[in-house]
Amino acid sequence: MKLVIAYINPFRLDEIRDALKETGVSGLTAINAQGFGRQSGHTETYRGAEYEVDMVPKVRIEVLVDDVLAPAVIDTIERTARTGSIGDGKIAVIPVEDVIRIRTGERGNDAL
Amino acid sequence: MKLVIAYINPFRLDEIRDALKETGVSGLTAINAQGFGRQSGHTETYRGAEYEVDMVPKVRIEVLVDDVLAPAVIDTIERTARTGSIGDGKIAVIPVEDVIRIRTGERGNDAL
Amino acid sequence: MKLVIAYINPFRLDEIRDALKETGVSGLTAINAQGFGRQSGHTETYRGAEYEVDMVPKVRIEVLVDDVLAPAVIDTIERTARTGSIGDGKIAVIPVEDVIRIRTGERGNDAL
Amino acid sequence: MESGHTAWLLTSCALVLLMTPGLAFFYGGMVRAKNVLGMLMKNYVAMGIVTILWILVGASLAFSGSTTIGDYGVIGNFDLWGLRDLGQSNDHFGLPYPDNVQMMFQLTFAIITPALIAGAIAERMKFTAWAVFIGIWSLLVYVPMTHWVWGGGFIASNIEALDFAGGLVVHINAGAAALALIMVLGPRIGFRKEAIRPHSLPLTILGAGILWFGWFGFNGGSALAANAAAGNAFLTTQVAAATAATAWILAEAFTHGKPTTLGFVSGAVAGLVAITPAAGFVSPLGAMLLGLVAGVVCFYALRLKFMFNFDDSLDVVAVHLVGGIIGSLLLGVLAEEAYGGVAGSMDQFVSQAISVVIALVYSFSVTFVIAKVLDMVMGIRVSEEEERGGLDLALHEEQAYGFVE
Amino acid sequence: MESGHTAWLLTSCALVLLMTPGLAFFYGGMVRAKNVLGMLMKNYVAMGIVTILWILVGASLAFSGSTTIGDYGVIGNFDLWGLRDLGQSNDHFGLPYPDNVQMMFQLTFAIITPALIAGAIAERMKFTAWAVFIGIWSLLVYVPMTHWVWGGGFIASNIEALDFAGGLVVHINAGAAALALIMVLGPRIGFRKEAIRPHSLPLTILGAGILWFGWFGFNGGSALAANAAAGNAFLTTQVAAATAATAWILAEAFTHGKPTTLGFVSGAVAGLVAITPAAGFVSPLGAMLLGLVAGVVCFYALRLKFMFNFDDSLDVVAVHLVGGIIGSLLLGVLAEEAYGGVAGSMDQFVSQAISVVIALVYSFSVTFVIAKVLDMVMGIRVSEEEERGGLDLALHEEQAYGFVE
Amino acid sequence: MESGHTAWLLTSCALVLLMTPGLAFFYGGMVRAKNVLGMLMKNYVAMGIVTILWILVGASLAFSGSTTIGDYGVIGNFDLWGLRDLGQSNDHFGLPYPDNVQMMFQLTFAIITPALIAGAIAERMKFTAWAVFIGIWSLLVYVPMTHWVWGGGFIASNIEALDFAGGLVVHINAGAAALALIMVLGPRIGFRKEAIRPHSLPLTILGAGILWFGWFGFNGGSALAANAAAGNAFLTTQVAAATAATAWILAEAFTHGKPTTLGFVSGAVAGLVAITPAAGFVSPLGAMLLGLVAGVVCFYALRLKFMFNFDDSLDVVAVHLVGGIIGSLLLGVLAEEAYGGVAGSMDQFVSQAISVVIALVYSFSVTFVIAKVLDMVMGIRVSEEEERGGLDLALHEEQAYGFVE
Ligand SMILES: Nc1ncnc2c1ncn2[C@@H]1O[C@H](COP(=O)(O)OP(=O)(O)O)[C@@H](O)[C@H]1O
Ligand SMILES: Nc1ncnc2c1ncn2[C@@H]1O[C@H](COP(=O)(O)OP(=O)(O)O)[C@@H](O)[C@H]1O
Ligand SMILES: Nc1ncnc2c1ncn2[C@@H]1O[C@H](COP(=O)(O)OP(=O)(O)O)[C@@H](O)[C@H]1O
Repeated sequence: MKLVIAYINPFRLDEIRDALKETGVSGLTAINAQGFGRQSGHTETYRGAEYEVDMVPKVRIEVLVDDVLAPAVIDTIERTARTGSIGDGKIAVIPVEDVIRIRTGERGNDAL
Repeated sequence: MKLVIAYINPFRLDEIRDALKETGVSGLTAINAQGFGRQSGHTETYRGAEYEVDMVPKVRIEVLVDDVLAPAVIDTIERTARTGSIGDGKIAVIPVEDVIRIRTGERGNDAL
Repeated sequence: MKLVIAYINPFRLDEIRDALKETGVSGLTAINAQGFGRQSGHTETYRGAEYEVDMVPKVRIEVLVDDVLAPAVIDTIERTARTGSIGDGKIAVIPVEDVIRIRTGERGNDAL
Repeated sequence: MESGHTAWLLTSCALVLLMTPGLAFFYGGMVRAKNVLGMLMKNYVAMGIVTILWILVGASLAFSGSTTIGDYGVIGNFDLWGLRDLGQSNDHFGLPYPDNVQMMFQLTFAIITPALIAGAIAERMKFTAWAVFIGIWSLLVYVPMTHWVWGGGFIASNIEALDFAGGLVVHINAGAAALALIMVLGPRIGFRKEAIRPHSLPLTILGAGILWFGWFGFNGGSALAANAAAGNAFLTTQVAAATAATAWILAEAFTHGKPTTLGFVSGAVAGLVAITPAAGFVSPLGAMLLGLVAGVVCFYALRLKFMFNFDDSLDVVAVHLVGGIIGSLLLGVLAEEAYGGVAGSMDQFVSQAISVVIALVYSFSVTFVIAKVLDMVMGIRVSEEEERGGLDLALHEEQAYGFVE
Repeated sequence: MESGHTAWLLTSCALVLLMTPGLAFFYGGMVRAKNVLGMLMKNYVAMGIVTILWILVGASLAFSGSTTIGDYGVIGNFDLWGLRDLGQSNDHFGLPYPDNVQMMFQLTFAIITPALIAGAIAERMKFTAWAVFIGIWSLLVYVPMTHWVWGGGFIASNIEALDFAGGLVVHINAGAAALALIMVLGPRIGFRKEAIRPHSLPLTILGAGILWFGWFGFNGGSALAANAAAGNAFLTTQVAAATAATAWILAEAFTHGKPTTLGFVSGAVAGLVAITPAAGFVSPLGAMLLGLVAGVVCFYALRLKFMFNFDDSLDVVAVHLVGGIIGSLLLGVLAEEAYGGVAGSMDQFVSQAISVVIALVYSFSVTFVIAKVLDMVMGIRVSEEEERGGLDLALHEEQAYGFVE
Repeated sequence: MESGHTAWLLTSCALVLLMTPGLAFFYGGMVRAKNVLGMLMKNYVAMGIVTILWILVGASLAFSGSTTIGDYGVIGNFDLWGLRDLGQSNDHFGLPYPDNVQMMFQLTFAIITPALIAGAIAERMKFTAWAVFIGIWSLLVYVPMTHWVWGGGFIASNIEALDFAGGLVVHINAGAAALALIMVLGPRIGFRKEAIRPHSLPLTILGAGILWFGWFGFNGGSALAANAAAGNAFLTTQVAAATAATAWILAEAFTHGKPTTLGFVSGAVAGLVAITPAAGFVSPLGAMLLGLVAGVVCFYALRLKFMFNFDDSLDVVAVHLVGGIIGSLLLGVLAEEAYGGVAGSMDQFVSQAISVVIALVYSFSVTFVIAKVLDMVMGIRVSEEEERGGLDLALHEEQAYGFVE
């Protein structure tokens, strides 16, 4: 099993979630985040004091998937998150040793 | 060492944390999250426009543990998070290569 | 590649980000979190009802790096996050199987 | 009629009306984020339902004149229904401003009183049940009480108790009703077990500021003129709030070690409650004493709910019932003739005590019956799942705060 | 002059001024967090720009007397520019309070009217374009309309339409302008596709509370005296708001299953809008009927924007244009002589209908031209990237809410 | 006495009292989330402590009559302690409304003045030290200053300086005190190094709206009657705020490229400050000029703190001290006889300048001594750890915003 993490633009969340649902993903978890990267930040000005803010609002989603579905999930995120401009974000794939569904105690792929 | 991630119902947080403390866990980190899964979402209505909101507020906790304690941690979360209804959430176990305690520079199990 | 996670004191974020930038890190993602650990919590009092709150506000940062840069990243976080008092936080290193840059579809080290 | 008195009473109407939104935020900040809209709504809806009922029949029943049983004025009649025959004069009330202004002024009191009760039933009562409840309660409890005290009824005429701006009618009334209602409703899941913390104290503190502001209309307007009596009501109101707020945080500091912002504003409200029946009858120094007592006693009264295990969620009993009793009783002693024409005396104190008991018993018992009947008929409490998930989604299909972006 | 009338009008000035911040929060809570400052600013800036223009020339053009074309009063002159020659008396207006108070009172109306339009163009209009727009709009649309209705112009004198506190001048005017402006501006990215949810309903509900409060100055002050007419305006205002709010949530409950807090406050505003032209002319029971109609009709009017695909983001058309029309028309029927001296009649209804059409057509067409020209000259819409990232950062280099700590 | 004047002054009392909560939110939004309650509390507590002291002795010392040294009125006496002998008449002040209303009105000024200082010491001062500080400061700095300017003392009688609503007494006084206090307190950890950003600009903008609203009581009420002078004060107040706000964002746009919402409301407050001493003496056009100067100069004055390295956290010096000086001086030139009976002249300008120097020097030096002594006796600053963790938890054991649910 894999944990697929993606840092995405907040306004793509709905579309990505819908696409993932179609891909066969059973769930995901999303978190508000602040990203720093190539995408240039912005200036904020408060009473004449200018601050360079390098952090951009992002959403971090994470999806637990079995090994078979993983490539499709990555592919789906890639396609639906892409706008073509800097800041589209990244996907990381992390090995997962076990997954447990709390409600039933099922383990491994059954828990997904 | 393992990183145990769990997506739980917000109202179970206090109890789970207390139970984990008793299990011998030295710490954990919690984050507000929005989960999508089998648990049905809800409808929101704003001035006659109805939105199906699939995301449910969840808390995501993560616990770094040594290999020995890991099963007990999983077990504790499973027991205390379970209410028996859909949406109780999931636990994922991820391999950790190293842990460092920032304050002392200790590494590995000593850092926990 | 590695995913380096660090739980840090919120007020160190700016400095750590700047230091990581100098170390050659291409990006990072930060999230507001609540940490429980050795650092004692605090008492909150609302209309005479006292609550022991064990959770302390933390920031959780995560950095995707290639294997070569990883030790430098860990070292940089360790140095800049350290104040010497309890609660400085922890760093965890997690194996990453793949990274994809959404914008270009690049994979692996190229995606960083 | 004089335009100056009219101007001041119009202003007071607006000020008191604003107190209900103020109260909504005072309460709304103290609940969890999943229940804040539910709480705001339980307050705001009083501005809807009570207004309609008041215009249709409430005002008439309270103020059309007194139907007596024996020598005791009990209730008005329907002569003024719909305010059809109110006219543009001051013939009905004989006050130095038009009758319709007085009806409006009284309406704002009729609105906020049931809204006060909402603090007790936070985070678990159904909205529909609440809406029905306040409608019935307005007519069966609020309107008679107002009649007895301000509409020519027996508390004013026979018992000769004083109530400047609503110690009996508003605060004891709402506080006793709150107690009855929570006995039927039961405590929240997690009461006394979990930490149920305010989700936004700034909202609460804002609400308190608005309440404090509006209270000048509440007490100052109750002088029913723009004159020195109103000026004195301003001073006593301000002094009582200030002293009670300060006393409360001192009591906190002695007990827990720290003065809290929630404590400060809670103390202020306790002081405002306690001075309400007395504002026109006591001196500024008398108000200081009253505020001091209210601040300290209400602070300790918070513990009652934990001792007796009733989940008076936002402390309506400790603040409004206890504060209202303090003000109504002490007024019997602290009144000075130079201010409101009445001197404190044993007699006055006894009158006050009797009126307190009547208000408390009437409100408590009738409310209890209403609540029981409603609970049987339609159920007054949300399901456990709805309570866990929050009232905002369950009852209103809304979320207070957006997630992303 | 009488100090009581002066006192009440001064108070009304302050109350109406406060409505613009109230409106800012009513609107601000409904947009996404990335656009809240942009929305607040579009309201607040009206307090800056309109004030300056009003003092310099607007007040004079509206109220210096009527330049006629044929028998029709069309516009004032520059005699009162800078309010230089206003003096300290009431010679100019002949009202029972000083002329400068009347100019201030009218200024507060001049401010909030363009601010109302801001709800329609939420989350996508340039700030600079908006600032220029409201300046021009004030002088070319608001000032003439005011002159026609309240400054001796032809709508009052020739058509003899009634407008107690701004059904034509404020609400239909702003609502029609909103419609024209969004036709030029186009819908937000994601309109009808994405869920664009309010980021903070408590802010919206707070804003509504402030609006409700301030509206007593708006309608009550429009009696131009502290008297029974003002008292009646208070009652009708309160009743209409209460009834419309209640009617709206009932309509919601029938349609969607749940009453919402946003619905309650939206209904209240709809009721307040509808009673505005009528407040001094109808009875409390008349106001109840008016509120009922406004609550239900405005609720269903929300659908128009989805049917006709114009992104009236915060429903300025459904609430202000539709509500204003309802009030202006029904007033022709519901007016009772005992209240404002005019009885409802077919004649009056026709006058009302004509005035509604004139206000609507004038405001819509002139606004459309202004918007088109501005769009050609400077562009009125932000870039797609700015819209995605939010107006707060793009236009103001600010973020509403801080990230860490 | 006239009920109309009384009505207006009662209203003004309520309006000015509301300014302190308004100020609390104006400031509270600008600090980090971990310190917002600490900031709100530092403002609200002034409503507690200052009220008590004012009633007991402050009002008497300021207004009981003038104890002279040579020809110079220096301070009152204790004759009016506890307001025991104030009565219900207007004998003491001879104003067209009761004396107790005037005492209440003055109290609201006494409250907000120390509260203004709180902006300078944000995020690092102990609550206990602050509470003691404002008590002492009220009696040793505020009360004498009031006496000199409004209580028959030497600034009014001998220097013949004008101060309509508190340029000297309130703004220069608070601004100079702020400067002294931060010299003792030192800068926040991270000042000039880290980005210390506002945690909630909507709160700040809300607070500004409330301040603007309340200021009509502040300046309008200072006409001490409901008349054309009050009307003019309304107009000048509105114009100055509007012009300064607009000027500020234009200055911003020229300097940084973007107009900000914080800039708009800061400019509005600067304009309100500057017009305060002048509101009754200048014409609306004069006020426009004054607002223009205030908006631009205060904007550039923000830089002083970075140049001289004093952490005036929320710019009390740049807005209140600088704005107060601008208004007090320009008033000497811009006053027109037709408005307040005094024409601008070189003489008047010199009087104004002298009074400014006296107010500044007195407030600065006495405050500095108070702060130094307090720092030695009890320490006025929190520990580094408390500052890092936030004042809300450290001083009040509270958190402003809840975490989960
Ligand atoms: N090395 C990294 N580790 C963790 N997160 C990263 C890393 N690099 C980028 N990110 C996340 O991805 C987002 C987009 O990255 P950025 O470099 O701006 O654009 P792009 O991915 O298109 O090159 C960042 O805002 C951040 O949240
Ligand atoms: N595949 C997944 N990847 C990541 N998070 C998931 C996944 N499936 C579920 N979750 C998280 O677990 C929560 C509960 O899942 P859900 O399917 O609703 O119930 P259950 O786990 O009881 O079957 C979700 O709200 C989401 O936060
Ligand atoms: N076992 C753990 N798993 C996950 N997070 C942890 C763990 N232990 C500590 N943390 C995080 O690190 C933070 C600091 O830990 P703490 O024990 O208080 O101090 P220190 O790391 O200096 O010993 C905690 O607040 C929490 O966020």
